[in-house]
Amino acid sequence: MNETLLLAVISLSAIGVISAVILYLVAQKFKVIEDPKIDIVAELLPGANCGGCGLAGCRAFAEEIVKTSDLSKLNCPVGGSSTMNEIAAVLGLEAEEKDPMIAVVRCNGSRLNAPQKVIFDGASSCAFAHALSAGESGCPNGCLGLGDCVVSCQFDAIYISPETGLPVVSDEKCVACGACVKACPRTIIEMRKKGKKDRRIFVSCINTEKGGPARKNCSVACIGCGKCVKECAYDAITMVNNLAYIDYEKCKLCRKCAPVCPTGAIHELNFPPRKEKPGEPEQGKVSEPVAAG
Amino acid sequence: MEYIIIVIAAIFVNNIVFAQFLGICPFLGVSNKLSTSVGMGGAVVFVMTLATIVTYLIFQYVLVPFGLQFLQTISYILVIAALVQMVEIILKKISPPLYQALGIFLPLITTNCAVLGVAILVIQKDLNLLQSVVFAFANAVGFTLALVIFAGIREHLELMGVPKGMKGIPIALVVAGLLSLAFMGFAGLV
Amino acid sequence: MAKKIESSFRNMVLALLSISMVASFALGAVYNLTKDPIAKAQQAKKEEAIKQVVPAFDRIENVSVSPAEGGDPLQVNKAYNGDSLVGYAIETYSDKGFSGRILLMVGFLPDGTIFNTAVLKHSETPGLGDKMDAAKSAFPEQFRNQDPASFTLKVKKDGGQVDAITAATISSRAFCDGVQRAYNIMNQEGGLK
Amino acid sequence: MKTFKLGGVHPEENKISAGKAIEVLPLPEKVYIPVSQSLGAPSTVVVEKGAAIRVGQLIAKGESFISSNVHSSVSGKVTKIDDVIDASGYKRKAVFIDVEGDEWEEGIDRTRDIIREVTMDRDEIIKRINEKGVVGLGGATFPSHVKLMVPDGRKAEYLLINGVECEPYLTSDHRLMLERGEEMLIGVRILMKALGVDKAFIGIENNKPDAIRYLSGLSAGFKGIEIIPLKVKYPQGGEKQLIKAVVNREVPSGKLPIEVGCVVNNVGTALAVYEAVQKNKPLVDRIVTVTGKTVAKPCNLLVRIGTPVGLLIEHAGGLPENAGKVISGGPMMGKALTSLDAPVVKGTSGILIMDGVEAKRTAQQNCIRCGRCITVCPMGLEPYLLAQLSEHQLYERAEKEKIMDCIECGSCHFTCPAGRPLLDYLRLGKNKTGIIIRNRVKR
Amino acid sequence: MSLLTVSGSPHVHTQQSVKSIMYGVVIAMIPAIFVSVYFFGLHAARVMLISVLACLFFEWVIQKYLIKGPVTINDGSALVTGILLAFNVPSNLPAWIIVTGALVSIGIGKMSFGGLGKNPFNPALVGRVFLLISFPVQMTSWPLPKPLFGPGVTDAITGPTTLGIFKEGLDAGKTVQEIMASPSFPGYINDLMGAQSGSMGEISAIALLLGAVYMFSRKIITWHIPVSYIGTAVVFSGILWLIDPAHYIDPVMHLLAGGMILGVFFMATDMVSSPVSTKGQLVFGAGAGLLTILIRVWGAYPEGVSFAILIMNAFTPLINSAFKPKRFGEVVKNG
Amino acid sequence: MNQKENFTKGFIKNNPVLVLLLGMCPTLGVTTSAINGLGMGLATTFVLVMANIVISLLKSVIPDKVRIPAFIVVIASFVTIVDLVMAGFAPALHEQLGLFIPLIVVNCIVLGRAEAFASKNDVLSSLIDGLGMGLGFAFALTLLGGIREILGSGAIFGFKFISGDAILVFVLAPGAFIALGYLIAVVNRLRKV
Ligand SMILES: Cc1cc2nc3c(=O)[nH]c(=O)nc-3n(C[C@H](O)[C@H](O)[C@H](O)COP(=O)(O)O)c2cc1C
Ligand SMILES: Cc1cc2nc3c(=O)[nH]c(=O)nc-3n(C[C@H](O)[C@H](O)[C@H](O)COP(=O)(O)O)c2cc1C
Ligand SMILES: Cc1cc2nc3c(=O)[nH]c(=O)nc-3n(C[C@H](O)[C@H](O)[C@H](O)COP(=O)(O)O)c2cc1C
Ligand SMILES: Cc1cc2nc3c(=O)[nH]c(=O)nc-3n(C[C@H](O)[C@H](O)[C@H](O)CO)c2cc1C
Ligand code: SF4
Ligand code: SF4
Ligand code: SF4
Ligand code: SF4
Ligand code: FES
Repeated sequence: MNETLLLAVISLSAIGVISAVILYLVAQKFKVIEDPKIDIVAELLPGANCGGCGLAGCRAFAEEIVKTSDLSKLNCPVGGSSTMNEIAAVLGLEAEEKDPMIAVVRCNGSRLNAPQKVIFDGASSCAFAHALSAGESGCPNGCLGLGDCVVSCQFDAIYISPETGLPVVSDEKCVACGACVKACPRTIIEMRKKGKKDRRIFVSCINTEKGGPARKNCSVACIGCGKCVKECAYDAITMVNNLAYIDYEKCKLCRKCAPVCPTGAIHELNFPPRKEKPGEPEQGKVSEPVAAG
Repeated sequence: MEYIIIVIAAIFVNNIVFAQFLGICPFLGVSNKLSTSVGMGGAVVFVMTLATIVTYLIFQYVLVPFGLQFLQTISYILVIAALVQMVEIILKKISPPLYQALGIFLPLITTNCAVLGVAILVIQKDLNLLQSVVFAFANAVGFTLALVIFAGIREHLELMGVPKGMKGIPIALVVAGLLSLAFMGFAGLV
Repeated sequence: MAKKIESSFRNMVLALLSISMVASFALGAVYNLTKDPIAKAQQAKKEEAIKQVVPAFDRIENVSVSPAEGGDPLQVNKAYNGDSLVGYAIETYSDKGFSGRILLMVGFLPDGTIFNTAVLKHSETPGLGDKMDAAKSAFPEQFRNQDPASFTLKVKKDGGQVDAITAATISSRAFCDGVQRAYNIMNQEGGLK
Repeated sequence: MKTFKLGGVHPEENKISAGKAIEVLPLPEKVYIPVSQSLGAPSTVVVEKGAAIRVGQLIAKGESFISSNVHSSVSGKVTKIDDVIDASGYKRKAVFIDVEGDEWEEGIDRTRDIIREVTMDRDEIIKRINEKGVVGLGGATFPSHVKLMVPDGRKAEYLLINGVECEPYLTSDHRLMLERGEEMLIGVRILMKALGVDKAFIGIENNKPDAIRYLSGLSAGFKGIEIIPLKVKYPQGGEKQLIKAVVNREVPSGKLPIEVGCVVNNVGTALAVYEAVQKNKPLVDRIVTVTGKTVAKPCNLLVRIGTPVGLLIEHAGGLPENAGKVISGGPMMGKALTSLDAPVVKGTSGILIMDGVEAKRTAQQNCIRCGRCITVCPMGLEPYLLAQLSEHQLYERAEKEKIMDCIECGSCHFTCPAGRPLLDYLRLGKNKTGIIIRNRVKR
Repeated sequence: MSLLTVSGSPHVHTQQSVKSIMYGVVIAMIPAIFVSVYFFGLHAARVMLISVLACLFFEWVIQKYLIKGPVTINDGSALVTGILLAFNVPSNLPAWIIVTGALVSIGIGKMSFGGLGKNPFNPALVGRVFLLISFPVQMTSWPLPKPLFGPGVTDAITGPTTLGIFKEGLDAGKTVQEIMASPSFPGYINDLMGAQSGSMGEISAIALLLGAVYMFSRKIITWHIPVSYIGTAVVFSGILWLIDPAHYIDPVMHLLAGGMILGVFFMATDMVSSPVSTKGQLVFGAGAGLLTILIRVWGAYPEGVSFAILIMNAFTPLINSAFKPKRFGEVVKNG
Repeated sequence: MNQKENFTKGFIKNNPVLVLLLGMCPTLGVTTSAINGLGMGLATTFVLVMANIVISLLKSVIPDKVRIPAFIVVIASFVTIVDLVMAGFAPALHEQLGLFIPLIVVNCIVLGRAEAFASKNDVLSSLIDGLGMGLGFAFALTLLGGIREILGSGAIFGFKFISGDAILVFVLAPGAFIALGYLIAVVNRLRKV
């Protein structure tokens, strides 16, 4: 064996062993007790310490994830989704199987249905407009159309329809994170069960005013007449504060309530077209603009 | 004077990030927030100086005498990795606040090519021990300066809202490019 | 998957030790294999440069000379064809470049005229200073067959006779500086003879 | 000439109605009196539908510490107690009264005889002010009796009377000082007594030289009251700015004027105090300026609370054809109305009508960070930054940058060359930050 | 009756708008434009025209087809950038290089960040420095000035700028006095009036000052940046000059030669890329002044204004967060 | 597992440079020309493939706790081998790439793949994964090098197609950042559609 080889082997081994031993001793001496889960998660991570996740290295990532128990905001680009799934398994964070939900916009006060009464001029923020005045249509509960919900959505799943000025939720993109629900100052958006074949039926109005004033501002408002409540065979509809509400847990999607509503406030989504009796108001037409949401 | 030149050259003229392209990953990764970037900078200053001293000694007193310069890379990376981990462990124990401020950035530094790069550069440039220390320290300061400026601009852009297509890394790289362009003004200072 | 080895202290040291040993062994082996090619490559590069800057030769004599005015010693390669000295190839440098040291090889005929020059190493800016390389511009051409005794090795701006590379006066100056240093050494060495 | 140092702007003054004497607006046929007319807790209605009612009769009682009584401003019959659409288009509870005659409650002295002697003691004064529903008429409608109860450990040194009227267009305080000056000064004397101070300053901007001259003459007969002319600069009427201008003290961030030994009251409040204390008259009417470049007959009107705004405009020559905006208050701080049915309330100082062109705000562009908003901010804030933070919902940072110090004067938006709706965002941010702070305090 | 508008307060607004500010700057540049055309003839007009048109064109294209937002080329900011870019280059620059510069200024320097108001760096300077580094030869061959109707040399002859003469002379070991005594040296008066080689817009200090006075009078710019910039530069260069007048240029020459006046009044004052608070502006100016002299005296470049401003642009966000305006009620003084 | 996917994922969907944004230093530092980019890319590919193979082989005999140091040693060995071999047999390229060869050690991609993939998969998959990732890296570097060379030197793979000067900035540091910035912006846009 030649000399260089021998020296190389000896030196490097020495460096390696000495570092290892020192490290081991130091680690023993300066031991700090931590959540053992951090170690487990850190094990699962690639250990590349690249900072790709936006945090200061893999360990920081592990600490953060153990601390917040929130997988939605953290991602390791090196490890990819497989690693993330393993972490989820370790932490027991896997979402238990739930009925898929989706955001639903409960206002149909488009320019056509709820004509403009004043002009709003200012910061384009629903929250501000809500604090300032009842809004352009005069309905104190209606959608303001300035898109706070759109801005809040991380998934581009919601946009303002140029025709109606109302938000539309995309069936495919919405992940039911609920950001828009929080963002809307008027609590117009509700998280509802996605329904079989994406079929949903709901009252597209949250105005609690009495019938008269409600109707004055918007032709498709719920006027609290109670016809739908009587019609529903499953007790799915309740009437509180002049406003009907369909409980999606009880609703059997029978579609009986929609035709009886005198204003057309009840919306059906993704149902096959009804065989309409001629002459009856075309519910489908009215609901067209928010067809996706 | 000699040391002043080393310092100015390392911080401004040949800034480690803008001119030498070392440590770009953490530069892009941990520059979202001003506070983080300061912490990272502090950690880099500490580790880079320490690592350069240790590797320098190993090179001059182990590798050179035995004619083993080809083991430079492998021994350096081992030593740096061990060193960083050691510092981290010790810091965690003896000064939790300091660990919170600097320590969490330490793992990121192991695989930061700036540290290894500087350790190799001092050998390539044939510096003596003191010069090496000054060089490493100044480079780390240069790194911190770059990081802090950059974090400032990125925080600012965050509020401004850049066009969709440029959001994130693309605009960060363009800013880095423009910064590097501006820093070329220091050319010839030394 | 095979069962993982337990992380006991002994196992850890053993594993690291054996990996280090294998690795260093492998590296040592590769180093031994590439040592010669690397040395040869460097030698070849130098010889190539010497060949470029002096007329045909068959033997080189190499001395290291410290400049009288101080500074690092320079390598002087005396090229012989048979017994006759055909030229000096002097490895010279300049620290006046735009960034870092510039290494040049300057060849003189025995009478002191420059035969040719070559750049060994530089880190000047691509597109500007790197035009001192013969491959990139005709700048070095102007030094050929000039006798520094009568040809002032300074750029014209500084009152010399050298046309500087446009927008790279600094590099041009450094080039002149390096050539001048070589010339001085040659005189010194020639004087010794 | 005195003024405050930091920031400030000088919008076109447009005091069109300055020369118009106060007229009494004829009684309306109907009034809607919102039951909650002060900053603070809502008041409880104490009349019933169908009740016959007289002017000055209590209709809603303020029951918590910060709230105030509301009295009927007309005589007649309560037709209903229902929601009325207020200035912003939202519903507010109000008492609807059909006017019949002008019957006043017993014991109210309706003559203009001036009663100079102040006989009540401190506690009686405060009690009377509370009973008669006097609130600050400078804009914030803060219950005046609360202000007079100086908290323990603090001592009032100066009473500052705000006759600045720095808002462009508005002239109601100006006319009040000219026409009711002496009564107002007696009101000041009452307030001084209630506070136990012997020095009062009346700050008046020097674009009202006649008022300064008139009151200076009158004040010779009032010990301790001094008239301070001030350089014209908006928002000198803001209490912190006024204190800075007049006594050169700076109210610390987040603190009330009493911190530096000052209490600030509007001239209108002083008059209302005079009427309540000396004449036993509740706050049932106020002076309102109706103005605007296109208004046929700009005027200053004495109006009963609850009168629909539309009637005032009618009196001033009707709503101009091209009206684009109707504002309750001045152009800098006033509130745009959504409907002319909204009633005059205690805080209504003016009705300003703008035509379509004037009403349109300048188009919004990106902020060019010119820093003009910073230069003009009287509170030394960075409005551009606060607006951005608020837009990005970074309320913690906004709090650190002192968003809660903003007095909503609007100087920043007024001056922004890029037309940024800065105050819109600031209001939003203040609102949300306030909620965060309150939740924190609770916990 | 038309619909009423509702909005938050305030309901009135100043006359000043972004547009009026930008066109104000354009007006302020007119004297310098005339001077450059006077000394460099139609070439100067050509460069300015190309630069302005290219800037406007790129702004339009990018807004319309890449960002797909509103087109705002008439707000005047691209016009200012275009003129200032032209001001910062020699009058004989080939058209394609000018267009490249405009693309860099607008495309990289401004639009990548989202357009007016969002760019951290001064767009015209980004373009200028990009060109300087990319095309050092073309960017540093300055035609000699030739009064429009007067005698003079032809356009084709180029010569160094005043600062360039100093740099070369000093590098060659001459003293300042020797350099200033040479016949080709322009002298104070020519530097003031504009009869010197250099970038088109920077040659005449007097024309630029005229514009600056106009901007002050219209309150487009404030005194903070110019005063602290010039003050620092004068003090710093003055100290050096007092120490060794043979090797350091005097402060007045530093002011008159090169792009100091142009940079100080027209480029350091760009509000988008400079600090917002007055304190911050003072720091910004001081930093730029220091860097300018530093680069001029010891750097590779004879001129340091562009780099100094760009570097300080980079520090602007930090300055903004470090130097806050004085808050009302900040100092608690109960008196 | 689908080997084709193992291969292509690194190339396009998870391109280490353009999508994962790893290994930025060599990406920016060496790409003054297409050939340099290619050289660096291939050197990295070699290390990646070899390290993946070895680690995949050793995965069961390395205790968990010393896994990272062990991987580093393996990687560093291959890096040194590349360094030595290149110095011996491609000295010109070696000089161009300079410092960045030893720095392959700290390239996040290498360690990342070793840890995330090779330490959990069989040899063949690891090999293919390393090859895919490495070639993806090489592709990105060559692309960036090509763009910079075209814009900055008016040449491609050393073949000059315009005479005179090009836009010099692109071979300098700022150009590297700017070119990569826009390249990633374009890639982002392409990935969306
Ligand atoms: C980034 C950069 C790189 C430069 N590289 C060189 C160079 O390699 N060689 C050189 O002589 N000048 C270089 N210069 C230009 C010098 O700074 C200086 O301007 C020039 O040498 C003056 O030469 P001139 O008189 O020929 O125009 C460079 C400038 C910059 C900004
Ligand atoms: C920006 C601003 C401007 C103000 N302008 C005036 C004014 O001109 N006149 C006035 O009496 N009050 C004005 N105020 C209200 C005063 O700050 C203060 O609330 C009032 O004078 C207190 O008196 P009061 O309680 O009697 O209303 C203004 C407030 C703000 C925030
Ligand atoms: C919650 C609250 C409590 C207040 N408490 C007092 C107080 O105890 N004493 C006082 O003189 N003013 C008090 N004020 C009144 C303010 O100082 C100020 O006069 C009022 O908000 C109207 O000011 P403006 O018209 O300038 O907005 C209080 C105000 C608020 C909102
Ligand atoms: C006083 C002033 C100075 C300006 N200076 C510049 C300048 O130097 N360069 C430039 O591109 N734009 C300048 N502009 C125009 C504009 O602010 C600039 O294009 C923005 O940076 C674009 O966002 C200036 C504008 C003003 C009002
Ligand atoms: S914010 Fe969340 S819940 Fe709302 S639309 Fe977007 S994805 Fe769906
Ligand atoms: S749903 Fe709510 S948040 Fe969305 S636009 Fe309408 S009002 Fe705004
Ligand atoms: S005044 Fe307007 S443009 Fe100027 S800094 Fe303030 S918000 Fe920005
Ligand atoms: S509204 Fe607020 S932020 Fe704006 S100037 Fe007035 S106090 Fe300052
Ligand atoms: S390659 Fe990641 S820091 Fe250099």
